[in-house]
Amino acid sequence: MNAIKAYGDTLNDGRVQLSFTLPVADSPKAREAARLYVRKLGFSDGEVVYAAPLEEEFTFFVAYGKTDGFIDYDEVRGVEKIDFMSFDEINEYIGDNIGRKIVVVGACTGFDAHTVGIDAIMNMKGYNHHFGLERYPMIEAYNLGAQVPNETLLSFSKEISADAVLVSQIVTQKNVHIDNLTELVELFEAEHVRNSTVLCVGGPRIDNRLALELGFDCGFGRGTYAEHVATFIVRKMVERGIA
Amino acid sequence: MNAIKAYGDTLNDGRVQLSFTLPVADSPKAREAARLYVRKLGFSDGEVVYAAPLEEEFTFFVAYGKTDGFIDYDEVRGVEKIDFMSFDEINEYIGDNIGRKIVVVGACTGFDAHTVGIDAIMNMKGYNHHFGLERYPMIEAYNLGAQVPNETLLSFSKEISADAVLVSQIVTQKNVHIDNLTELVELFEAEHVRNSTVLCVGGPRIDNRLALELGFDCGFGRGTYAEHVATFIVRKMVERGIA
Amino acid sequence: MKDMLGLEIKKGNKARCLAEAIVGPVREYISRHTTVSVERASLRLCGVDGMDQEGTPVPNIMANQLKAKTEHGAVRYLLGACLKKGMSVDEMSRAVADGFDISSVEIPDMALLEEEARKYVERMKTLVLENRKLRAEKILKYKSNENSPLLYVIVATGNIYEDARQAEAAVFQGADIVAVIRTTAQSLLDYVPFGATTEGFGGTYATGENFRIMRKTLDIAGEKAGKYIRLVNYASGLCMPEIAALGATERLDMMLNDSMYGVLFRDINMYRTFVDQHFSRLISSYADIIINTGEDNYLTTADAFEKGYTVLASQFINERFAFDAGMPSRLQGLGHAFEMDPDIPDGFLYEIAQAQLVRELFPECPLKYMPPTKHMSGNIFKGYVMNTMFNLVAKLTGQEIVLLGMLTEAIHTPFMQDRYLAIENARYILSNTASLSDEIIFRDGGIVQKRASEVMDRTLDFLGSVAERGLFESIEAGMFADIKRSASGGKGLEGVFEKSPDYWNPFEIMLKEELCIGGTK
Amino acid sequence: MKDMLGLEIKKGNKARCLAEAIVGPVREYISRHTTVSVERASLRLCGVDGMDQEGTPVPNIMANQLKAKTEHGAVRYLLGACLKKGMSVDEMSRAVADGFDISSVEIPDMALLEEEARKYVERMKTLVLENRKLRAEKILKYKSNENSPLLYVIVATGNIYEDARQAEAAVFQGADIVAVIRTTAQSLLDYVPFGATTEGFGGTYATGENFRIMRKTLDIAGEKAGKYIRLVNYASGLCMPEIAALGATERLDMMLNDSMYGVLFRDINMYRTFVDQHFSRLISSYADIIINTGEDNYLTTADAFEKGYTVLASQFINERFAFDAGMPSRLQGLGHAFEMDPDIPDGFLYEIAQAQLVRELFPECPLKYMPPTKHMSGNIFKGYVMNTMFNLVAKLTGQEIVLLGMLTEAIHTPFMQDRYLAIENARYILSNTASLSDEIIFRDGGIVQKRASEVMDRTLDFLGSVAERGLFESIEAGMFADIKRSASGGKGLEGVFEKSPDYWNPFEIMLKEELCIGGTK
Ligand code: B12
Ligand code: B12
Ligand SMILES: Cc1ncc(COP(=O)(O)O)c(C=O)c1O
Ligand SMILES: Cc1ncc(COP(=O)(O)O)c(C=O)c1O
Repeated sequence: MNAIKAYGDTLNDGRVQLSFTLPVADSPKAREAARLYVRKLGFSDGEVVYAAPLEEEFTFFVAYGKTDGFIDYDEVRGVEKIDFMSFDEINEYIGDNIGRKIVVVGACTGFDAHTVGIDAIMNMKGYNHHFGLERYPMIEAYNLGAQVPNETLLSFSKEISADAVLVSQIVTQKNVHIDNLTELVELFEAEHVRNSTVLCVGGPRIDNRLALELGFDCGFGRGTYAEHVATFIVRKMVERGIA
Repeated sequence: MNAIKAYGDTLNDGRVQLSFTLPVADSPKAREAARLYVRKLGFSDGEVVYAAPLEEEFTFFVAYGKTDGFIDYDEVRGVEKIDFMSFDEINEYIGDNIGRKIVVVGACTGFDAHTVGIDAIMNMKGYNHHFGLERYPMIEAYNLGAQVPNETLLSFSKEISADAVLVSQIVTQKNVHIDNLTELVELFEAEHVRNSTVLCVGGPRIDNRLALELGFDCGFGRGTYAEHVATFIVRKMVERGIA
Repeated sequence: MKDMLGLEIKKGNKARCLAEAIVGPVREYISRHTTVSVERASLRLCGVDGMDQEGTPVPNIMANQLKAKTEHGAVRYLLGACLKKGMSVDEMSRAVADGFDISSVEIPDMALLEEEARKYVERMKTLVLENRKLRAEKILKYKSNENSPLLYVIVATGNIYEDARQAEAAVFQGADIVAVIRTTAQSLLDYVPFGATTEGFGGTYATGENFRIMRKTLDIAGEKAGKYIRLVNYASGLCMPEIAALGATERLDMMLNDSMYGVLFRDINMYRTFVDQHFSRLISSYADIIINTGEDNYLTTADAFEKGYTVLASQFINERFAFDAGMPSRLQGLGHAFEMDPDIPDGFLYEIAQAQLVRELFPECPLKYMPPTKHMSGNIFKGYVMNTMFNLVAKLTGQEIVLLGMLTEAIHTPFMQDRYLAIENARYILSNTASLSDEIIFRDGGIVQKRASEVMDRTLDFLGSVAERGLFESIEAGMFADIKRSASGGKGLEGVFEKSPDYWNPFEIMLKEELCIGGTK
Repeated sequence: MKDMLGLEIKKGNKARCLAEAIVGPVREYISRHTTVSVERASLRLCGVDGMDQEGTPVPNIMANQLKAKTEHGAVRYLLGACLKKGMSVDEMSRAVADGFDISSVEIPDMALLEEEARKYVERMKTLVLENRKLRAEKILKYKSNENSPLLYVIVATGNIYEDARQAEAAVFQGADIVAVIRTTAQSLLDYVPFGATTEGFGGTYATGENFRIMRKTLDIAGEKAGKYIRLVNYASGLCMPEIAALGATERLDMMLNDSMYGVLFRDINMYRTFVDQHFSRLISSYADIIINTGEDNYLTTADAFEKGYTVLASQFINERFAFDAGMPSRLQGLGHAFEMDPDIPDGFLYEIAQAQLVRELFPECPLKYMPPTKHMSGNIFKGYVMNTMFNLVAKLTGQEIVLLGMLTEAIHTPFMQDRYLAIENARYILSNTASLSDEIIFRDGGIVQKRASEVMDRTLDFLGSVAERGLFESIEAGMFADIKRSASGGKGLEGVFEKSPDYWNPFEIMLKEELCIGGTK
């Protein structure tokens, strides 16, 4: 058991900063309501330190809460630390364990036009001085760019016999990405290529947990570099015997 | 029943911004822990949008939570809206209902040296263009200043037969104000002057609820002006028949 | 305009000559072509509206009926049908929604058509002139309550009613301008949806009804606040001219509108875009609507330090296209952005250099300055500070229209409180540094001046190469934003028509007359 | 130092002449007096330490034993007792803690005393010189890793171990200087508590052991970060000289220390304060410790716009008192603050004017610039922006020591994350505007220059009136900070002693010699 709590200036003081808006006019009553709301959220103590009207019927609050809640850090699961391979190691690993160039397709799907993320992973020049997949001698990489319909991605993947398919999703408002990603997995399954393809998804609001839930093999969030996803792909291919 | 919830951009979306520090090293595991912690705090959904190491064993997080919790606004109590009298009305009210000048003593007590707040209430020039009590023709006001021991305040009050005693408390760390205020009330009670004196306390971390809890007649927070406390004092005096 | 950079005026003139050399050949192409969207816009200006049972907007049904006949001008068929059937445009709209085909009617005499057209053209003129008048009066009346620069915020909930509520709050908080961001990918729809909408992703559909709802909200909120609140939408994408038409009639005040944005960033065909942007600008010019060009977009993919000159180059091209549509400088809200990596030492000076450069080169334009977006992260606090520095540069360099950065830029479209914080931040800076720009002088030959002159020189080089190659060819070669677009590729080319010799569009004629533009008639 | 304000040097000279006229008579008083705290400090410099069973520190027990004999100098009795008893100072400290009375001993010959004193004076010199050397070497070695200006943060949990943890984190985050804020009202204690402490309100007790704990923490954290981290505490209040002594031996690097703060803001007797501040500054001068004067305090009660000149006046007085204690400008961290009401239009320009004025008048002083505090509210976001503007003025006007504002200033002493955000804010601004001050020039006769010259003129007027009236009388009349203090009122007057003709203090003698100061011996 390794119970952890928020830390303000003393171990386990449980201090958390909050800000929120309530749909009521600013007044002493509203401030008291905000204080009760903070308690309702589960804080044992809450101090409303600022209130400002955003409109006649909305008020903004800044509050500091104190909570007794804790979590057991030893019980936090699902985030094993992977030791990533380097550019050279990956190419060597492919040569040694797969024995041929692997084929990877990437796309930003649906109506999403945010290509910077997938480009960061795919393009020659890469991102933050980490080369993209196109630069890997043992990877044949195709970047389909933005707003790619799931059907197009599927048919292209089949055409070139992709080993791995990388999907980027940036726009997440009203969970539009969930619908879109779910559809993609269903399509791949319907065409019986799901198991012969390593399916990955990435984006700033994506994490591994969500990806697994949606039926992907792995999910990648902010701060991902090409070697991260490449490490995952090649290991997964070997594990699945896709080679 | 008037259930209210936090508002992000859609009524009842329950979105709240949080920031906090956990005593663990920054890592994917720490981020997952932060997400779980947000859930533990009672949010049905929580997204950790930023993490930064504060030190080898501390990590700072910014998160947005979504909560189903609500409070019933109709049930928020203890904050009746008082209609405050103006400078002229107060003086007239004293003349009409008490028939003599009333005597008010103010002080910043204990080791607290923050006089700006009590000065704002007491001094001639007042605060934000609201005159202080010294300027009221029907009020005899004494400002004892900073770091006044409770005993001194009591004996001075008795000496001049104060009708009202105003205490300011700014420093609240480790609840030092609670001890100090409790002691004051006990002293006044021990000397049997509690009932013949209107006892008020003020300060940025003070509110009416806390004041009542500690045995004061009223508490005043940020943004108080002299007329607020004066209105309260004169009405209370009449109510108690101190006149 | 204070000359802070010691820029030789002649460099600006040189850039303008190059822009003319670049735009000239395109102008020639534009004058010979029309598009489905230009025609649908013209139908709308006649009063066509509504949709059929499948939800297809009537202007689209009509355009679909015409197909190749579009080359003669759609208004000819609409008014022809009206005359033949003895119906008003309103009635005809309904008839078409119910299945009537305007292409099936024999066209009456040109004189009759012109007679009939006069009615609708006059109606449109009256409407637009009233809008102009009302706007001008209100702005004059409330001038002193406006912020300087004007504070521009966005709403983007996807639900027009929720947007309206957010907008009201924004006005209460001190905003001067409210833009309703469009839903993801509306730019690729070749129609304008009909009616009020409550679903959208990262934005709200642009529709006539949504425009009306928001216009009314802002008028009421503005009166309360003692201000005229400007409403903004997008005359951009495949329906650029139609939205311009809706904007003119529904009294929008600003429109995102760029001569090349659709080509580069939405893969819309370049011929289509050039023709569309021209007609949309004719309308906006006449309606006294400020356009906001999209140069900020270059910097969302390219590095602001490296590619500062592409912004400037695009501004000269946008200016030239705007002048071609009779648009005075005071309606040209040329865009630029504060997108320098915050880790660059002296980044603040480079931002000043670029902003001041644009300011001095386009002294009469109501420049629209965009906040940091690319380098915003989930660290809302850091982001809030970056927005502060942005506000400071905006004030210091005398920008007119400042789109406020949101501290949650990297996370979600703005919460109500995010907008409040943004406005509070900006107002503090505007007041706290009110006279700063009058107070300081940049050192001769200093970092700011040097940077400005470097960017200027690179712009001239770049415009020179484009002029040499031709604009179409330059885009094909990927000279803009590193994006290659083939002349025959992209969306919407099928909607471009060479005008037949008897092409007739009474709105185009009227607009060109009113705006004193020569050219083919 | 760039001359941005066009200030005539002679105004600064005039102010210095007035400061001399003000301080002269006080100097005379100081030279004739000592205090219990000066004597306790001297005992500590000899090595006296520890406490008795009631917790009374040994230096206090000794001073209490001496009472009126203090006028001869306490060290005389200490060393006399040591010699008589054949004990070392350490042993004597323990003996006194157990009840031995040093005043009971007959004093040996002066020659013997001087002989004995030499040992302890040499020991102290060695210790202090080693501290100076170590500090100087480390600073030199790590110079390039320091921020410019130096970033100064506070810790104030009340618990020295928690403080140490916070300090470590602050260093990791990029701080250069860590100050341990003292608990509420320690300034009014007429003793320095003993040992490590874990309770305090709004701050942590200053004790020798706490100094050692923090010094060690910062040395280790500094080595990790590749920096020499400066440690700050308060040589202020009734124990000013004693804490200065502890600072010198425990290698503190800066001390809050003001010639009038205690009088005005803590109601400490003025005679006591003037004598104490002199001795404390002798020690700090010799130990190469930078003092931080407290002019920011004027602005926590008075309005910064109205009373900007009081800051400047106090700086000239502090400077004079510092020179009197042999303190070079490079150790005079004169204080000032960014406390203008954020609602004042052009407040930023006025802040620049004041900061630049101080900068130009005291070109060699490591100025200490304090962030906004008074106008900070529970709106942490607004506060964060105000801190940004503060950081910007600090960089622009070349301040050396910048105390970072906390976004939670109006709420609580800093959380660990508050400090991180403060440092991040500052580092962004320092880098982003690195060359700004070289880049801009203030307009001649502009707002900044005018404001600076107004403040300067009012300062001269004010110093003139004080010089005329005399410093004691001026304070009695409430001329400083609107606070009236009678010369015989306030705390601690009973601890002031006129030196008897045979007064002897080997540390004072040594310090004055080393610092080349004349005066009574
Ligand atoms: C640049 C940008 C744009 C540009 C995009 C240009 C382009 N060609 O990509 C333009 C201007 C076109 C644009 C438009 C829009 N945008 Co935008 N945009 C941004 C912005 C400012 C930066 C995004 C970015 O480039 N990040 C940098 C890259 C490198 O980071 P990344 O995408 O996270 O990628 C990394 C990881 O996530 C990961 N990764 C990403 N994908 C993948 C895939 C795989 C397989 C792997 C392994 C890893 C991986 O690796 C990358 C490198 O580490 C963000 C705000 C912000 N600061 O984040 C808004 C933002 C993403 N946009 C937003 C919106 C709403 C829009 C619009 C819908 C607005 C509108 N209504 O018009 C439009 C619609 C466009 C469309 N059809 O999708 C919202 C999304 C809100 C949400 N959560 O849903 C944001 C957050 C802004 C906001 N607050 O409103 N945008
Ligand atoms: C100015 C100031 C000082 C000045 C005080 C000068 C003076 N003569 O008052 C000086 C520099 C001396 C000072 C010292 C310290 N301060 Co101080 N100080 C502040 C500061 C910056 C502003 C306070 C202020 O003047 N507010 C303006 C007045 C008008 O507002 P107000 O007090 O809230 O009063 C209003 C209402 O509350 C109400 N009110 C107040 N009292 C009363 C009484 C009655 C009867 C009524 C009806 C109404 C009423 O009416 C007033 C007008 O509307 C605050 C931070 C901040 N921005 O708030 C820190 C702050 C209050 N200080 C703090 C601390 C810790 C200290 C020190 C302990 C630090 C130290 N260890 O040395 C010392 C100790 C002093 C002591 N012995 O008490 C902390 C308190 C933390 C906490 N919650 O416990 C704060 C919050 C700063 C911080 N974040 O650390 N401080
Ligand atoms: C000119 C212009 N049009 C349109 C848009 C909006 O994008 P979309 O094409 O998704 O409507 C922008 C975005 O900033 C723009 O600058
Ligand atoms: C010179 C000086 N001494 C001391 C203090 C601290 O106050 P206290 O007297 O409570 O120790 C300050 C506060 O800023 C100060 O400037």
